Amino acid sequence: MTAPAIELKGISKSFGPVQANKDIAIRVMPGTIHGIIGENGAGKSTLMSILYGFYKADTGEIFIRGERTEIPDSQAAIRAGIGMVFQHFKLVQNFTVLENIVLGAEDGALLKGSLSKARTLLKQLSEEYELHVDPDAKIEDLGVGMQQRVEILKALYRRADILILDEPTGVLTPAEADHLFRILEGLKREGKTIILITHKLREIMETTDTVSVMRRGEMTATVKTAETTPQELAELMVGREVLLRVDKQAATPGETVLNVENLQVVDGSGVERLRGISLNVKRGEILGICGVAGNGQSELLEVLGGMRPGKGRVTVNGQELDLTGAESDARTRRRRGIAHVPEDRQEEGLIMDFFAWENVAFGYHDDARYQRGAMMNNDAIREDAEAKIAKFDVRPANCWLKAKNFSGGNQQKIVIARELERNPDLLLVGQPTRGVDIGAIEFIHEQIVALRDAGKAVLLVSVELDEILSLSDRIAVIFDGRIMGERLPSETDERELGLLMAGITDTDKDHSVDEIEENLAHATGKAG
Amino acid sequence: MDKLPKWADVALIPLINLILALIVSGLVVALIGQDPFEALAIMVNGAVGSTYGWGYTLFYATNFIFTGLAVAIAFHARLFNIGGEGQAQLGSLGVALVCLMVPWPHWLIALPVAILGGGLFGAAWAAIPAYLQATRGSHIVITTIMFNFIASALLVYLLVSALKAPGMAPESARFVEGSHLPTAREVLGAIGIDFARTPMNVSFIVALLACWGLWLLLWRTRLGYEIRAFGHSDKAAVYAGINPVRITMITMLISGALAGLMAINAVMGEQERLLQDNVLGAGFVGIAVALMGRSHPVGVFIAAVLFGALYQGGAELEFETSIPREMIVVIQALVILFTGALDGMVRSPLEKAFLRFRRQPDKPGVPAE
Amino acid sequence: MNYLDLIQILDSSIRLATPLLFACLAGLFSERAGVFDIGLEGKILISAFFSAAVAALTGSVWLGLLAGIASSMVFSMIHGLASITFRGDQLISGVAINFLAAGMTVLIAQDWFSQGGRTPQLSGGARFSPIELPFAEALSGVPFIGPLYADALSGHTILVYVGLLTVPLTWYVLFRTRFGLRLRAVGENPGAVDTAGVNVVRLRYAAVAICGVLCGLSGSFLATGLAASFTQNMSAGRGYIALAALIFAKWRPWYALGACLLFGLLQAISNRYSSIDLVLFEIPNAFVLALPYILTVVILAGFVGKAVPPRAGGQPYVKER
Amino acid sequence: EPGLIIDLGGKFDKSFNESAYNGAQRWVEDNDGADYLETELASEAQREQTMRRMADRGANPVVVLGFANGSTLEQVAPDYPETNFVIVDMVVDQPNVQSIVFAEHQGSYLVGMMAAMASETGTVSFVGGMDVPLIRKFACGYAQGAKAANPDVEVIANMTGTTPAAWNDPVKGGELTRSQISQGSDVVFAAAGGTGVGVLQAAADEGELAIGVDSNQNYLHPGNMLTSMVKRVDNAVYDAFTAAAEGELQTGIVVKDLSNDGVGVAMDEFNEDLVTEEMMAAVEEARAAIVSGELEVHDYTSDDSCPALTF
Ligand SMILES: Nc1ncnc2c1ncn2[C@@H]1O[C@H](COP(=O)(O)OP(=O)(O)OP(=O)(O)O)[C@@H](O)[C@H]1O
Ligand SMILES: Nc1ncnc2c1ncn2[C@@H]1O[C@H](COP(=O)(O)OP(=O)(O)OP(=O)(O)O)[C@@H](O)[C@H]1O
Ligand SMILES: [Mg+2]
Ligand SMILES: [Mg+2]
Repeated sequence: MTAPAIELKGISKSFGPVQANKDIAIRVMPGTIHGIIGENGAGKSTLMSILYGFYKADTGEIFIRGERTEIPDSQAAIRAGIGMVFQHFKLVQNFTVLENIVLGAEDGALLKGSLSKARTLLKQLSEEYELHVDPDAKIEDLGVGMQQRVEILKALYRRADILILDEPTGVLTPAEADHLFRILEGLKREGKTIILITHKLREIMETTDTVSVMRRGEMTATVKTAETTPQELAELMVGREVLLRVDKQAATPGETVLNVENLQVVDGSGVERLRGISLNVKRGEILGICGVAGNGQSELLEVLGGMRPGKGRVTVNGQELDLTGAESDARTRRRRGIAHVPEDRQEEGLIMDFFAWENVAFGYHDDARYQRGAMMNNDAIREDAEAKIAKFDVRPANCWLKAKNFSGGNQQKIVIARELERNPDLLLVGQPTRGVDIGAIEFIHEQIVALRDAGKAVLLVSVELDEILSLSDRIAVIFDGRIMGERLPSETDERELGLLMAGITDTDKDHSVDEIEENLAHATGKAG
Repeated sequence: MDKLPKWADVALIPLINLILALIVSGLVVALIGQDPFEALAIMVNGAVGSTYGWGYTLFYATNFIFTGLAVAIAFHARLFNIGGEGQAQLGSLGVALVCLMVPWPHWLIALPVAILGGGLFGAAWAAIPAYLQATRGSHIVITTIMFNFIASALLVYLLVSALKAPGMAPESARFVEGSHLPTAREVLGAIGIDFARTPMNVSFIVALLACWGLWLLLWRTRLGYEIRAFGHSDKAAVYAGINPVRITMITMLISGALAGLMAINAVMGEQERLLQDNVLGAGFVGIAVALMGRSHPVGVFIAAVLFGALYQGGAELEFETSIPREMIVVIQALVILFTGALDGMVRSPLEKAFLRFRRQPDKPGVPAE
Repeated sequence: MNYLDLIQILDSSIRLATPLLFACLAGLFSERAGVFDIGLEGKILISAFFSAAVAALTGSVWLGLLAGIASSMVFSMIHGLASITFRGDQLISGVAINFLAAGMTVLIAQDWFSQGGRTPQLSGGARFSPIELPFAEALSGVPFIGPLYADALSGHTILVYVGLLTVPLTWYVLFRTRFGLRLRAVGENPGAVDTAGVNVVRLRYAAVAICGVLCGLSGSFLATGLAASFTQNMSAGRGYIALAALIFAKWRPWYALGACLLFGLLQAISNRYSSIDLVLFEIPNAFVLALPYILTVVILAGFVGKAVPPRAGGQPYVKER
Repeated sequence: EPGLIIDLGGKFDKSFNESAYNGAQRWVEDNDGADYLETELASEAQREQTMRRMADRGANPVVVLGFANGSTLEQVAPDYPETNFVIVDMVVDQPNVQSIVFAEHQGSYLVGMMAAMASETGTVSFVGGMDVPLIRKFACGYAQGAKAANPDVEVIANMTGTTPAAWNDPVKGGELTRSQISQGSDVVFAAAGGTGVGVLQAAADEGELAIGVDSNQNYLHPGNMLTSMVKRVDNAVYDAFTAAAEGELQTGIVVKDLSNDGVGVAMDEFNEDLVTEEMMAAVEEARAAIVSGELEVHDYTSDDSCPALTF
């Protein structure tokens, strides 16, 4: 029997009080694709970073091709033939592709030789694996798909025969993802070993040979992909039976609450993020916006929430919003009945170093209820906070705990409680269940649907197609700052939405990946 | 869970840092062939051993409270105002103009106007760096450093031209009698307490009020809430409808004004005329004070008194021994180094120790849901 | 102002620009590697002191130079310890270093020499002597070019020429060598360098060490080339002007040379003329002296092109929160 | 127990403060066992604390150096009626203050003559410290003397700055000197406190002559030091200490000039090769004329103008 390409034994790792990995064991056979699946925060990235020498494990042993290997730093991992494409790319933005590839793998103290040698090798590699990139382009001018190729080339250039990819498809369209998987198949045929991290069941089922499941820092199971089902994996992931659909009544839309006409946004560095968006949301309706991350959906929420200026015409309940002037801030939006659950609760929705009660007033701190003369009425805020914490079942129910000391799901409950309890006319929600466990997901979904049923308008942004499909009453697909089309959830499927997400509107025809790639490259070229 | 209990964060760590700084200072004293314990005794005695010592200690402390609060409030908005020196210089110009322009009948009338003058001028000097930081992202540390130099050039220019009093020295005319602030000796003398002749004056009370006012502002008003929120996360601030430009400007204006207020103590209270170099590094001491005081007004007050004692004790040290006054600068540098820059050296082992200590009693490290 | 005056001013500018240039390039290495350094001033000062002190004690300026560099390196390592190893605030560490230098120099000077915080006057072998460039004598008769070469360019001490040569050297190291590539990368994205298998900490320490050497040269030139002894606080804000020049130069070596020469020129002019009489009004000397600072603020304000510092500058590299 | 407050620049400035320090040291030697209090000023704003501290400690008289103490002493002296103060270079009109002023213009006149006679280029120069009337007084006397010895001589004068920092900026002093030398000067007179060290150094580096000030600085660069315009601050301090010890300190204004050897020209083994018989004779003659009142050197501070030099 051949030795496993990788074997980990008893790996544990803590970050301060958080134990990210607990006594983990795993074996991966050479020439296979091994999937690792688990919820957000399960410890997948941590485990792989340990294998790549980025973090140091507290305890445990690593065996590479049967030999016990110390991996104190990434240098050692590279020497052992391991390459890793991180979830957040590790590229130097203002260097060229070539410079990024030779960085750390130069031969000789002078650059000239290394660069020309790399150029030839790069040409070979890119032809061999269909990984075309312009070696002289600056990273900051490339789209994410291209950047990912650079990362893969970086690993191949270092002659990695064990390749780790951490959530490589999070930023890709379904078609791009398919292209990536074909590349991985090719690499596998060459005899390389691949570890693929994801939390998407479909990808696991389609591409891997074996799969390990992680939950809360522990490895709960390793199975052959052919011998399992998505349902089983899902249960292993969350530790109990899961419900994959949301229960809800059909919508009964009323008059229009939000109307957006030709909305445009240019960001700080002059890039057009929204190129003229028009849409509307009615009372008693949830409009879902889906798209690959980075196509303008975040900016859409931010403009509507008053966090950045824009151009165009937006009305709420028939009254126009000020998009650029003195009134284009989040404070004014709240007064106009718009509540906003931001995409990033830790960076935006909460002040992590504030107490829970302080966070309950966040954004509404100028509310008359919270004032006492020129001072703030902290007692009133605390009273309100306690009520909300009780109603939304935030645990622990302690308003003197700092936000950072709550778990992700409970942090999200605090934000949801604050925003929903304002009884807004329009609710903007971004990624409501990112990093939240299934139990909390159900609760949060119920709350959103309840708000809709109370006759309010909801604009939902999510990168999870499942969430969009199950929660929305209407779906708009965004690509490169434009709305590609609207569909009813009952009349569409993932394939059609995926093509729209890649900017292809004639969804009836067949489309090759190259075509999609070209379309995307064209779009990013314009954006850059 | 916070990694450290609050008391360790606000008291234990600064204390360990301070002790480290003092140990190294003692080594320096020993290295130049003096007895560190004797030096310490002289300093302590000189600083707090008499009403004379206390007077000077609190006089210096008053300066440091103002500059320390200035740095502290900026820290709350995550702004590093290293321009206290220049803002205080401009404040001194404001105070001097107030005291020179009007024949004040009584200090009680002069003081509020001088506070306004010093505050406004100090704030004005912070305004441009603040504006550039807020709207153009120019690093406030660099711009405020530059403004320190520009302030000092401006003062030199004015003191050899428009404001120069007759005579050779580059200084302004004496302020009018009516702008003289009562000293501690005069105030306490009136109620029959004998206090040495020192420049400590009613500005000390103003400084205490400033501490209290700043505490109120930061933790009891909407503005303070917004400043703190902005300091923790500017993205979140925008989400909450807090205007970053506005908060940056307001915070820096308050910060500059506080630094400028130092002049009512130093210029109006002691020198009673405008000198070219009247801040004497207090703007920089403010950094050490704010760091040690963990940017809390009470902490700033305690740290300022400590530094006041250090300055007064250091002056005595120079009288009594051959240790030059620069010893104070060394101690100050070490305090900044240990409390500010080398904080992690103490903090991370301590965090680990607390973590281990907490893990032991069987319960898991993280609260269950 | 005639041509001869101009030559004299240029001569003086080059001399005055040299300490700025060393310090500016020092800052360039450090900041390109992502370690901000407002402690240039302190390192210049400590090196000025140890250069002068050791030169005075041994009579050898070369030993003085070594001592100056060594002392500046020690301070660099303190900065490295604080900002790289213990991940402290780089700005605060810089402030502390400036104070430490201001205090320690006088303290030690007083202990060693008892001359009120200065060193004895240096003479003979304890100072750098001027070097005549080849053909200076022969060319001095040539109109226009002659005086420029013979009087302004020739006749400086060796460190001036070392300083000028450091500029192309810096450029070459940064943009043509492996070390330079890694150094620039670590200032932009240390995570990329780390995962590429290069030790971030060691790289940053190397940059900080180079910064120490160059600051050492700056201080040494100040005390043994420009002046002939150490006096209290003799760096007189040069570290900050160098920082200003660095921003002015947008972290690029050739531009740094230009910026330092410009600021040297401003100093030379303000030395020479107590005020500048423009027919309509008079520019006070104080303004000329403050001009480098004012120009830097203007640059920072983005009126003359934007100065974008290295992206990871000022932040410690933290892997685990 | 007398007290001495050394001014900014420090007691080893090789010039003004050092002269005072030497006077105090001489007094200690001559009255063996006697002691005095001494402190050095660290900054402009601490004058008052230092002065008061000295008086509180019981020093009597308290000697302060330099005109910059004027306005502070004006405030402090009345608070300590039992203490006598002595101020050098400035007149403070208080009953318990002795004000010592020097006739610097007279001494400068003599070194000006020597400079003009030693010059081969016909250009001599002057580097002052802080631009104040006191220093212009030096420059003006110097120019008058130079013109007297050689009516065609050109005199270049520069000041280091306008603030007290100008007393302690050797680098700038050196740069100014180089610039003057490039303009043809071959004798440079420095009246600039600590800055002068840089002036003398630069002159020596360029191989030209220099003239020191206050203390005898001839020893600094033998062969390049033409002479020094000594201002006997040491004698002033010595006399004040002695008089006070005997309880005879006179308050009011004391003028130290050529007639009572308050100012003069330094001659020693370091400059004897540079000074010609002819120079000696001319200087001696002028000296006699000034003392006798036959020759009057214009004092810049008397009317803020100078007949021989424009600033
Ligand atoms: N550098 C770090 N410092 C401190 N805590 C960390 C760090 N990285 C991860 N953690 C914590 O460790 C736990 C596991 O994180 P990890 O990134 O490994 O999860 P993951 O399974 O990759 O999640 P995701 O699907 O969101 O990528 C989380 O609770 C996270 O907050
Ligand atoms: N980066 C961090 N720094 C400090 N503490 C953290 C960090 N991340 C997580 N924690 C702590 O770890 C605990 C678990 O957090 P985590 O987000 O992993 O919970 P979870 O099990 O995923 O719960 P949920 O399903 O609600 O998200 C929390 O109590 C939190 O205090
Ligand atoms: Mg991950
Ligand atoms: Mg979680």
